[in-house]
Amino acid sequence: MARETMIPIGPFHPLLEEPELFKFYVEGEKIVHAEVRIGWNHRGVEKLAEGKTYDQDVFLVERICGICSTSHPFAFVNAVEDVSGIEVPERAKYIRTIIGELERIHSHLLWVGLAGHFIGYNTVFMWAWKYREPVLDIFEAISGNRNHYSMFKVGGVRRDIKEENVPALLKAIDEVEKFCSMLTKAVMDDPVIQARTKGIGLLKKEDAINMCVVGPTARASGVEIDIRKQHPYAASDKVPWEMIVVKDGDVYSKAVVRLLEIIESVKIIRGCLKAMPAGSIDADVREIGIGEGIGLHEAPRGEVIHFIKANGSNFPERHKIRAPSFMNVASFKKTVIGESIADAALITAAVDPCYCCTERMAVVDPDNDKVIMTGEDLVRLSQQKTERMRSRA
Amino acid sequence: MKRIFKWAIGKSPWVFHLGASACNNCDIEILDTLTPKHDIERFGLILAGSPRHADILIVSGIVNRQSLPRFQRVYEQTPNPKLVVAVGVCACSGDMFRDSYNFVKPVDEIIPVDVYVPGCPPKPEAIIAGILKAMEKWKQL
Amino acid sequence: MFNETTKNLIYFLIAPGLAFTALIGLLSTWFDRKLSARLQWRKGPPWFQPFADIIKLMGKEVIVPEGGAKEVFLSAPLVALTAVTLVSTMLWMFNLNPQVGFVGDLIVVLYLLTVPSLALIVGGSASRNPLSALGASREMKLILAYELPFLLATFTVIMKAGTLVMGNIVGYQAGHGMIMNSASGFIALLVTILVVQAKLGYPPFDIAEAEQEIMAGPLLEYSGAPLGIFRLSKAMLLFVLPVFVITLYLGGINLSSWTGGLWLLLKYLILLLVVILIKNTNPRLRIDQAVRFFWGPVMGAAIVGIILALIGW
Amino acid sequence: METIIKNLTDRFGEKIDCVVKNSRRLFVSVNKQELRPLVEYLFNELKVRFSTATAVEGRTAIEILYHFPFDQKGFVLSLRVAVTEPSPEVDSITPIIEGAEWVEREIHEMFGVNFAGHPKLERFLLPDDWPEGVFPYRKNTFDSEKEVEEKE
Repeated sequence: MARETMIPIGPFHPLLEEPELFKFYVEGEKIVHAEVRIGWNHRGVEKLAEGKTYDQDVFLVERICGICSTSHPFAFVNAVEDVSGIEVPERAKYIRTIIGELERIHSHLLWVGLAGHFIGYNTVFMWAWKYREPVLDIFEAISGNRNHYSMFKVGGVRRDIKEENVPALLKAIDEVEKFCSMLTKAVMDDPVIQARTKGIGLLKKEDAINMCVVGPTARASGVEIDIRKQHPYAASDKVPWEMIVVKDGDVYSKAVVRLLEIIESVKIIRGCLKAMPAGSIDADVREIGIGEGIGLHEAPRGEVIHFIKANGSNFPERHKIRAPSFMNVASFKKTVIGESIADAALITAAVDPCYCCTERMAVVDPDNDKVIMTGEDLVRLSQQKTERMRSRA
Repeated sequence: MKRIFKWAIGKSPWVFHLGASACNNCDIEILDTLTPKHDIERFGLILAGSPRHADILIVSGIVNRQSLPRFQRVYEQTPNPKLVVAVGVCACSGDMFRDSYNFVKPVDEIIPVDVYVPGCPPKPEAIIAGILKAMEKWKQL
Repeated sequence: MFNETTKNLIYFLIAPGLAFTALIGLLSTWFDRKLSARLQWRKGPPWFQPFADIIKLMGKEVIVPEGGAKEVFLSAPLVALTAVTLVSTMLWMFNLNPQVGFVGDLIVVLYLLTVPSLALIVGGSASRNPLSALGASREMKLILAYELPFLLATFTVIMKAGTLVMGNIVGYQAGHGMIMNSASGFIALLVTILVVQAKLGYPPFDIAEAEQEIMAGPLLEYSGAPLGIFRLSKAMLLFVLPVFVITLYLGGINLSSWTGGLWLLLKYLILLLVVILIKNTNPRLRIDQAVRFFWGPVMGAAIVGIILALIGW
Repeated sequence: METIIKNLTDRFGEKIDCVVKNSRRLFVSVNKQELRPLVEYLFNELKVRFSTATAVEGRTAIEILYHFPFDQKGFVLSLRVAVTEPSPEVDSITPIIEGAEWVEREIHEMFGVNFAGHPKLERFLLPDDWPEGVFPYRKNTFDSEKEVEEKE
């Protein structure tokens, strides 16, 4: 058995925006064994949530993740409304779905750009992020901020989309759709991208089911789950669209699923903007009853679930958050082993991990070397550690 | 000779992004500064591959207990003269995660911070302005 | 007392040697970065950017990893720099007055062209760091991949020109027209351009310094002056390799009349454009894909080139 | 929804009691011993997906809720298991559903519930130098950073 060297990627690494540490035990270029050690991002959000009222909680929950910064409030608000069965006015439902879908577009575009960056194709990164700017401009027009839009409130929406700027939004959406379809064609049938992404990081269907993987990662392996279709909420079932499912589950199909979903989201937004009824946008909830509520939402990366236990007071007694990447990243055991180191980064990124959501990540440390240094010296420490590493028979 | 070096470092500061546990919105805005709409390469800034190549450390997010020792190590490895720019309210003051049990201390008690860019997330224009303001410090090197 | 050695020293240090090549090399790096930025709808860096980078790096503090082989670590960049300067001086000397050349100078140039990559490997492994060790091993694999097709392509040129002296090759081309417009010459040119792409470490072959995967590979531990020298030698390589291709394939350099100079500038810019376009239009190949690519199609093309040259096209 | 309740009751009879909260939420409480066969039945026969597990600290005992969304039928079934206070212990469902490994490890680290039969019940995301035995999410421990220092 050749002696394995341990190649750490992270925790402070230009490739990954957030700190996470992948330890790959490689023989030459092939990965034999891999562990992930996260926990750098753990901020104890659930403990903080118990100290805040429902309204303050919306803002805290929004800061869990920057890219999907409306998924968590969406699920949280669904959960609280589920506790005491609050009915949300029609118009607020439409606005909520519009915000959710807009975010899906900007999150998927961001991922396509990053995937291009990972395989060293910076032109795709620049193009994808260039087309993402108009979407952020729409957000700024609607909510005043590029990312943390804080549009949600228990029982409704904080700001209304005024009638007169709907045509402007429709024009902007058409422009975004034109860009995205061009980008989709360019990326999907580029032979070299296919060479780099086809057939690697394969997640078979039964593995996907067994690991309970959610969202595009699951839909890329042929598992049909989409909360918007199966557990309809807000206006997700009032506008015609279809769910994208692809069979073969490698990195390429994960890209295909995300790109086609952008086009679907544009369809939903256009439908909602047209079919939006007038009326109030807030059911001004006075107090929350007693009981338990579960809120589901299809975030760009998969199903977000929030659990609320309310005891009648203004503070949630228990607030449990489970982000989609928490399930998706766990599937790295099935997809990374056996691939080459150059692909490892791409495969782990294929599930579009969002570590700030999943600060509940696992830490696996068989050699119990207690303190791991960072970046530079992590590398040196692991270098000394590889000397000490006993060669596995 | 000093004057030439000061001119040179003012014109080509290389940036290394130090992402302590953030909600990665500031990280996305930092990457946004590289994109065509607000291109920082026209000021000569590039995202360096390792702290060894960097002149400016951009910090985003709060430092939790686990990443504290690693945080200091990366700071020690960046060669002088170096600057630290704290991007986002979390990096500047710890913001709403201050009273979490995993929060240790704000960034400026761990490493000396030169410029604070508040905002959640700060706009790319604000980040670029922050970096350029930080480079003024090199004038009186 | 303007004897021989000082003249050569001046040639080496100033005229076609260090200063001149560095100047042109850095300018072409700027041209490369500006054009790549424009391709991505970005406004690229100002013209003096590469100069500012190098000067800044010279002034920075140098950190050497303890436990690393200190002397080797610091000397590797110098070795790379001297090799590149030597090649550029020799190239210009052979072109300007052919009779200076000696038998087999082409072989010497070929060896010197591989020295910068070797210096990178030595530097990478001297910094005791698994990531740069991995980067160094990738650089080694890359060299093994592109070296043979490179030699085969150059062999076609030697067969056609019938000499090993660079000066005579330029002379042959002056007589019989550029090597490039014969069938085998054209194939050899294509092979050499691909190899130049790999030697420069530009995508799709920038596998050694794959920033995304292994954090700048062998250059990981370098900072300050050594890093600056490595960057400088890479920039000069960007100037030297196209000149090498021009001498072998595109009729060499004759600055007799100003049209010759203009013609040279045009050829150089075209070559630079080709390299940059290849760089921006495709993603990075994996190391095993790159090796298979070089051993497969590129090697085949080189062999076809030789057969054609044998037949005499 | 009704068909599920029907074949659940005739399969497990009195050992479980179902509470229908509304058309899309069904809570089923069961005691510890019955957990594994029930999860086995749900996951393998009904092909349901395991979403996550939540630990809620009541006055007397810690309640663990396993959430199983029925995607085809559009409602969520939550299994409720009560765990007594002194030494909270329940048998793990990771052998049945591999995806549950991390969910249970998190509850173990935050609430101190021990999962019997869990392949790798180790420290999870709290930093290495976190004192053993201090479970941040428990109400009784503390409410801010200061107490942790004293505990060390």
